[in-house]
Amino acid sequence: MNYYDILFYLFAIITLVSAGFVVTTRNVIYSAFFLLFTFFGVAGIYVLLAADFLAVVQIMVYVGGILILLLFGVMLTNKITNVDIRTGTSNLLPASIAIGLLMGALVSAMIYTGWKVQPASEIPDTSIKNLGALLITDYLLIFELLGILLLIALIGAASIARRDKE
Amino acid sequence: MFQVTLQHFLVLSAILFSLGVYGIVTRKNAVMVLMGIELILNSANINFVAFAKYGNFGFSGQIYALFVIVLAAAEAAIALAIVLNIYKTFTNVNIDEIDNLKE
Amino acid sequence: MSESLLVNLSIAILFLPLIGFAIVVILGKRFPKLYLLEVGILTIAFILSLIVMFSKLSYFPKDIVSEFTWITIGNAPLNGVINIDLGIKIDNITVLMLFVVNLISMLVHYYSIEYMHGDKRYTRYFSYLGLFTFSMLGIVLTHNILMMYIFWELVGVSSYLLIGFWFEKKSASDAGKKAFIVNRIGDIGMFIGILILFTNYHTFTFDTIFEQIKNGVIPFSSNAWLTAAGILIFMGAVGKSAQFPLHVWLPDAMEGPTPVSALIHAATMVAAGVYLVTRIFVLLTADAMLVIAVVGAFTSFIAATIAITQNDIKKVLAYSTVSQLGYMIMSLGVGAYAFAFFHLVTHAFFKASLFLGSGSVIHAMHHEQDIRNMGGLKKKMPLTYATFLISTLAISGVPFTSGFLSKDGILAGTLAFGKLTGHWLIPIIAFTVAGMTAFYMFRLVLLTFHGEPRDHHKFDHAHESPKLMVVPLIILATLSIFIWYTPNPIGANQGWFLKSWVKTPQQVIPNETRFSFMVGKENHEVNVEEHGEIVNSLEYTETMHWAHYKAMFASLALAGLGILLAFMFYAWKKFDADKLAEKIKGLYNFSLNKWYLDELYDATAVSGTLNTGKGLSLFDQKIVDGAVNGSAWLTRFTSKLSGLFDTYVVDGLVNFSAFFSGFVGLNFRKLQTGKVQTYIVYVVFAVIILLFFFKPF
Amino acid sequence: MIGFPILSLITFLPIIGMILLLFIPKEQSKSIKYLTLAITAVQVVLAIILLANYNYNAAGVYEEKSFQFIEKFRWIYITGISWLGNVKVDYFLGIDGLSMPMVLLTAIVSFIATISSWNIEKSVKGYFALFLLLDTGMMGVFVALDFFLFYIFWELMLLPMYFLIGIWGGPRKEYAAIKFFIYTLFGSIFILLTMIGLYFSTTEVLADGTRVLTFNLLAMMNPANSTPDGILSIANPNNLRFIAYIAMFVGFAIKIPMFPFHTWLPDAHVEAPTPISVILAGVLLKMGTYGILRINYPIFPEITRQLMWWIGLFGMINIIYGALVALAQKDFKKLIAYSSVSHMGYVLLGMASLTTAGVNGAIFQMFNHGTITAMLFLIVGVVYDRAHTRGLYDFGGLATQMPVYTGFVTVAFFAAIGLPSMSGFISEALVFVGSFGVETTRVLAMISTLGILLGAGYMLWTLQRIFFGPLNEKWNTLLDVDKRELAMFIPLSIIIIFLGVYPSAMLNIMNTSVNTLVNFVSGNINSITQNGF
Amino acid sequence: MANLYQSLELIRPEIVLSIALIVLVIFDLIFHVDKKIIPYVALVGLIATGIFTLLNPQSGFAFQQTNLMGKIGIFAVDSFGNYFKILIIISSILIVLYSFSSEEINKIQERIGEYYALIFGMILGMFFIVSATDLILVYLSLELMSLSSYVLAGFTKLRDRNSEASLKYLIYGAVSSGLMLYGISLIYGLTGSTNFYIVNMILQIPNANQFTLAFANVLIFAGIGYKISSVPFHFWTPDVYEGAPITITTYLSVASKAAGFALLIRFIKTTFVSFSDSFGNWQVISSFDWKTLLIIISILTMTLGNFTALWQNNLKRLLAFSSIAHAGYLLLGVVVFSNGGVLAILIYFFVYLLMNYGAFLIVMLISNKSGSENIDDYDGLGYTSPLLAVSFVIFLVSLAGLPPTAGFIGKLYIFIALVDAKMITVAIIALLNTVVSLYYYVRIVKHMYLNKPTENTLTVKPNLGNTILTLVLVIPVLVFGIYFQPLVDWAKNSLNILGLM
Repeated sequence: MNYYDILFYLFAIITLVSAGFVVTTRNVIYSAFFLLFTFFGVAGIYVLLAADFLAVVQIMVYVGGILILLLFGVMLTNKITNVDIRTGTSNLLPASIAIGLLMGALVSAMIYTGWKVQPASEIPDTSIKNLGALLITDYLLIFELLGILLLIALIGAASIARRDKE
Repeated sequence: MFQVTLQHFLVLSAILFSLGVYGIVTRKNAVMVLMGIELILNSANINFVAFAKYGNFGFSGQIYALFVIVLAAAEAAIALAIVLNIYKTFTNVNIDEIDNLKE
Repeated sequence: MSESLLVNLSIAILFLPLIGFAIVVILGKRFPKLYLLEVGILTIAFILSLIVMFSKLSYFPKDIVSEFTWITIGNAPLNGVINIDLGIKIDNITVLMLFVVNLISMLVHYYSIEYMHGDKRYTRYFSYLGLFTFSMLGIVLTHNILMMYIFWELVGVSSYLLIGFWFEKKSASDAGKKAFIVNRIGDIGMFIGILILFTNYHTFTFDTIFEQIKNGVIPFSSNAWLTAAGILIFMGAVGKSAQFPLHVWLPDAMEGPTPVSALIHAATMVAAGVYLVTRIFVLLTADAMLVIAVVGAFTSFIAATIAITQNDIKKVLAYSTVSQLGYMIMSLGVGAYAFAFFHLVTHAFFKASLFLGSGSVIHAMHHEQDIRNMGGLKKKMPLTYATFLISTLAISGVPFTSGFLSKDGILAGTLAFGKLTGHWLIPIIAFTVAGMTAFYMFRLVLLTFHGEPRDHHKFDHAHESPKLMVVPLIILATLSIFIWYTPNPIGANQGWFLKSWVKTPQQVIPNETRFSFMVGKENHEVNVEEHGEIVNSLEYTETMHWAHYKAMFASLALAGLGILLAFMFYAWKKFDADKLAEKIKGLYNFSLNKWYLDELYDATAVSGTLNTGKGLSLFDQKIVDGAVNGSAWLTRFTSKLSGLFDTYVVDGLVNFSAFFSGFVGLNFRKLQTGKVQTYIVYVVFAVIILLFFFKPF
Repeated sequence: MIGFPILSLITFLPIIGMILLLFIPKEQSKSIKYLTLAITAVQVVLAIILLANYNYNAAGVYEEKSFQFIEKFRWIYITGISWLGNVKVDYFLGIDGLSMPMVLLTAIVSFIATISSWNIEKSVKGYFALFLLLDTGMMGVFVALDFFLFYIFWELMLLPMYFLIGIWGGPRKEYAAIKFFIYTLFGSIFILLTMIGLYFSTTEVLADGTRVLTFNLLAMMNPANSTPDGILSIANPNNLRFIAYIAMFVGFAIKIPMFPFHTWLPDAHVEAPTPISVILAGVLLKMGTYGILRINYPIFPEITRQLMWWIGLFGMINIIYGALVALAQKDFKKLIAYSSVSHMGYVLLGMASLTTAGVNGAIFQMFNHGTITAMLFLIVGVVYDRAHTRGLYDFGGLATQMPVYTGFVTVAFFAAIGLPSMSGFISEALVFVGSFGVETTRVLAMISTLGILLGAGYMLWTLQRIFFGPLNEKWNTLLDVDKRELAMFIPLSIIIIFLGVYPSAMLNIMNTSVNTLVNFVSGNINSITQNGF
Repeated sequence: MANLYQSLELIRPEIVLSIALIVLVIFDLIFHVDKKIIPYVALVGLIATGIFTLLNPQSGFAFQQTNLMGKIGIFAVDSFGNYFKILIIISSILIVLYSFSSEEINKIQERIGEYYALIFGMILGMFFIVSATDLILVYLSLELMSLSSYVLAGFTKLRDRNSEASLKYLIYGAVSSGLMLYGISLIYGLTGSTNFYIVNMILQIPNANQFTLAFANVLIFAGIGYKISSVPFHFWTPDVYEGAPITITTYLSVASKAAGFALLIRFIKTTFVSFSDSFGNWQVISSFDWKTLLIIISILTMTLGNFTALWQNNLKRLLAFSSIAHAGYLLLGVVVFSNGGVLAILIYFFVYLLMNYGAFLIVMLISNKSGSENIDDYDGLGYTSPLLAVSFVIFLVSLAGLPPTAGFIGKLYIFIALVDAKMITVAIIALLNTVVSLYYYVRIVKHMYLNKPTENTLTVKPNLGNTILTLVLVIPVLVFGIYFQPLVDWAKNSLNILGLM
């Protein structure tokens, strides 16, 4: 156990515990806040995996964007006066069985598979430059495609959420 | 065993993935279902990055994760719009009550 | 007169009635007088048949055959070329039959002009008679067994039409149907017999078949098949000639107009069976002949016992017909071929006379048929009475009548047969029946014509029939006198009928399958030659001589006894018939109810078939239509338990599978809950199942 | 021969008529009817022209050169796909002794059915359009010599039939129509599968020397064309050929209909309008047996020989079973329907014997049953039109009220029970002669003779129940047959009696082909010397 | 990036599409009062794209990357892809035409620009799906298409069911693509790449990680299976089809399914096939039993689709199940693993496009009038609206696969491929399914013709445009049923899938 390991476990526990609360707590607001911790935890994991830029993006996009969006969602779909925003559950038993099986299968697959592990040739200081280069070379097409995708998302979201002229 | 290896990351992502699916399946509130989806995407991202690092696949894994994050944002936007639309229509967002279309 | 002219004349005789039928049936509605055309045609046909008969008997000792190919098919190796020929064969018995059929048919036509007067389907009636005459002549003239079968069926149809002529009466249409169907039972046998012959000989022509048998070609190389062929073809005769067990249709057939009964159900059609057996006589084996003899004897006995108690004038005559037909068949079975044919001819005349006479009575009595309501009619209808009496004497076998001659020959034949083979039961039955015949025929005469009238109302209105009805009676009664057949009133053997016209043909079957007294050509020393043809063994001829007088006296004695008893019962009232009937009530009812045979058939064959049909129909609806596999059976079983058969097993496989599909669909449909989260649970399960199903280890 | 493509004309004339008909406004129902009548009449004329130019000595069956009035064009020809070889579908029509009687029958029955359709009042235009479409399908089946073409025509009939029963039928028409549809489709999927299997087993050598896979029926009959690795090739040691035979047989048997696949028939018949029952019984049922003779027999001769007894057995069951069930019916039309089951049994029995007499008899019986049953259904139609009931016990004494009608009924009934001098007798007799003639089916033939008896039983009983006895007062207003009905009955009666008296008129047409077929299937023609391409 | 110019040449249709999309958005802003011009702009864009697609080369790689295998592109242009792109363009053009007369779409005229923009988004996504040879590109283009279609499913917002369809589609789609993404990540972990060709190369070396590979495959198939709506990933289909506007339903049932199948075939062919012999039979890498999986899935798919359809009373829903069943038949073309199967799918898809579009066109025209798709609306329709009813019958018969319609030819080729592969049992099951399917297709026919017209019976007189549109669909259905040579020839020339032959 070195610091690396300890940090990993720390982030892992933050991620999983908060994720667990996200999917179990009955209060939607709590849930959203636990999701915040999960995102942070994942960002931490990214850092451990030498993906610094990604970690930043994770926090900026997820925490700064998506989470806020979700919170807006919560607010807009519940009456503000109702402090105790609770939600019910469904499919508990079949879901538990299914997810149990799935998790078992996945975890065992993860553990027993002989993944390709190669020592890193040389870890660069930062990934930004490399990522940037890749984005405009090999992944240029995908990059452009994502542009269109965001445009579509914009149009779509605006179109569907807009209040119609009555 | 406590020595962190690739498997540790993968197990983490596997559990996160499962929790995400669990959330999607069990939560009644549509927004919470969306949270579950985000968890799934995150777990896949962890995989990409972890594989890339340990397998020495270069930066492709991180690029993929980046793409997925962008996509997640777009999807969240659309999803929230649809949920709002549902709220307008049904005045609640309990997914299991929205079952007029069946059989 | 050349052969071809003879042939052409015969063909003309054959087709004239058909043409008449066609014209009358199509135009009869518009021209009600057309029946005269039919009568005229029959007169012409009769004259032609006289010409044909005389020229054939006088100038053409050989048989005349004329044929053409009707159907040619095939050259496949299994069958070779199949030629089906049509043709006619004119020999002595053909021309005799031509004469008989045409004569009686003509007389009946004339008779019917009065008898059927005022019927609403008057012309139709005559057209049917024409059709019948055509078919009957076809049977007589044909030279092959397929044509025989064809006309056989046509005769059946015309008989069907005529029996059911008054179809408004249910009993009449029932009787027609019964006649046709019962006949068909026999026909099936005949048809299979024909098939056996055709399969082996590849032809239907009698002569060719006999030729091949003579050359040693046996069906399927087995004598048993030969016997079977004989018996099966004989089954046709069983049906048409009303032999036991298929005789039940004939009494019912009396529902038809009485002239029809005279023509079809007494004189001609019913004799067709006998004619058929004479045609195939040469291929009958000893076993087949024995069967035929037994069937004939048994039939004559049953019919006689029944006739004793019947009260309907036509029923009595009908049963006497059955009984006499049994005689003829028996006679053929015992090998007395010539006498059988002789009896066929004589019987035709006197039985036609009897029926027409009864028709005359019925006509006079305003369609009263019950003899218990008659009596004393001889004063009112002297001519009818006279002809009726002559015919009764003939059927009873009183000397100087034709019936005596032919019947005596048959009795002698049975006696000889008994002596030669040891089958004594047959002569015993034959003689018993002779006595019974005399008894019941005189019972009929006495009750009808003698004594006091029992129904005065009807009696008062009775009168002698018009001339057109009486003249045929007289002609027929006249023909019941011996002189037309032989100069010798007590023995026909030397008469022209038997001596020069009708000869027993030589059998063609292998020796080992014959009766010992009907041996083959090679045993010359024991053969008797007549007219240069070998007919019977010496032994048989001698036995016949031995039997001749014995039979004559015995039959005379029995006939006398029968007549005497009849007088004692019904004329002099020495015995009371009703008291006797009361005493032996069981036997009496047994006889009166015709041995309960109709009831037996109804209970077994008829209802059996109908119920099978119903059962199968149910089966068809419920099961076949229900399910091929066991599921429907199972469902039926279980649902029967709960008494809900119909509710559950409704319509068959198709419905079952429709139900099944629907059921499956319904359950599939239930998966579609409308809840998206449930769908996702399914998906997760599906992923897991697929994963474990396709795990590569 | 004839200078114009007569087979195409006779086949597609109804479709042309249908298109013309669509341009007639639907109010002019008279012109629609007359147009249809004209089309079917022309079809009859064309059939007669065919007959007049027919060569009685040309065999057909398996060799192309002895087929007559051949029309052969390339229809689909696809090359260059290595995995399937080269594909070829021909537009290939031709007739021989097996199909000529059927073509005649189709033309005649269609014509009669058109007359019988005269009192259709509801959606006249649609009715006759579908009717003509159906006509094309039927004719096409009998003239097609390419399996693909055959199959298209085969299926083409389904939909018009569905509508004709479903729209113009009786009270349970929907059920009957869908049952007919599903049942026959179920049968034809087996035919389709076998067709594809045969397609992969047959190659044809073209003029330029290339071998192509083909749907040509005649090519399929020649063992030399069999591809060694084809799924149904003769060289194939597995029993797939056997299974394919059974499958295709079942497909055809449903159409016949053979026990136990017959249950669609009573429903379809009872619900169908009279002209459609006439078509159904008169022509459609023949397609099953025709298909077996045309396709099953020559393509799988060795299996046919193996299964003779079984085919005969089912023939026997059909005869007896159909007759017994008919006995129990209370509905006139249903009775006739079951009598069809019984009569088609003779066809099966005759075919099973594999003798010239038997097969001739079978084909002749197909023709005769077509005319006789057509007449029977017309008879039912006439009485149903007037009385609006078909219950056998509802009538009685109609003979007094409708004497002419009763006359025709008698003719038809006696023809149906195989009375000599009517055509049915000859064919039944030939069937029995053939089937009794061979060891295999002898016992079956003997048992089947019971059918003759039972046939007489139910027919005469029916005659009695409906026509004899005292007249039921309820029916004393019924009219006798009118001129139009006479126009249907008289030609049929004439055909029935003419062929009963002079059967050679029909037998000569088929004889040469039947001989060849029997020899071919029996294996007496071992090598086909020329492959005819 | 020396090959950038060359790559751009290869993606000309996609570029045109993107430009058209942007033009649409701009026009939408410019003509915000009267938007009548927008559909024509869309049409022009589609036609231009179609032309460029026709001009596409028959093979080529765009955006090649330097990899351990040398230069491998993530975007393949080949005749197979072009075939599907043409199909997509045709169906898109038809959808634009349908939208002219759809009452639902006419009610949202003010948002028509967005509507077409989203459709263009879908088209673009599908174009990329068809050509993509890299899993991450597959995933993202799938998402592009999905996001557009989520919105489109609920686009009209006229009724509750629109929103509901949209939500269900969204959640179901998001989960499915999430599963797929996770599967992709596993493939990435196993092979170090997401490129089909590289994955293929690595998979050819036997390795011990078959369980994980199977896991990844199943998860990826969940994503594809959801697009082609194969059992057990079909559950969204009926609900969304019923809820979505009918134009979108039609579009989803054909175009997005086409894209899904193109992806499935390309994915399997290039990733899991080691070589293909001279007869075009594929040798599948033994590491995963795709064959059994797909056989079972296809049988389940067609059976469930057909049997459930028996009970439907809503025409859109019925056609949804029918389209599920058709997915089952189409999968049969995949399971034979040969070029023959692909040929059958290509033929079938074109036929399917015609007949399914035809059927939906009629349903749309009827529902324009009645406002619902209930089967009872069709009672007696055959007497009041003969042209529509007759055309509908022809489409339904074709869907059932009876001659002489094109549907028969499609099925025939599927069965030919099956028999050629000696998969008789499967063929019989499929044929029996055909019989079952007939039942519910005929049920509609029954309602139109066998049920009497009542006072409620609609009289629908299609305008000239719709009449032409109907005929344009009916005539090929009949013509290809009788003369299918051109169709087969075209499909035959489109068999080329870029791969490691």
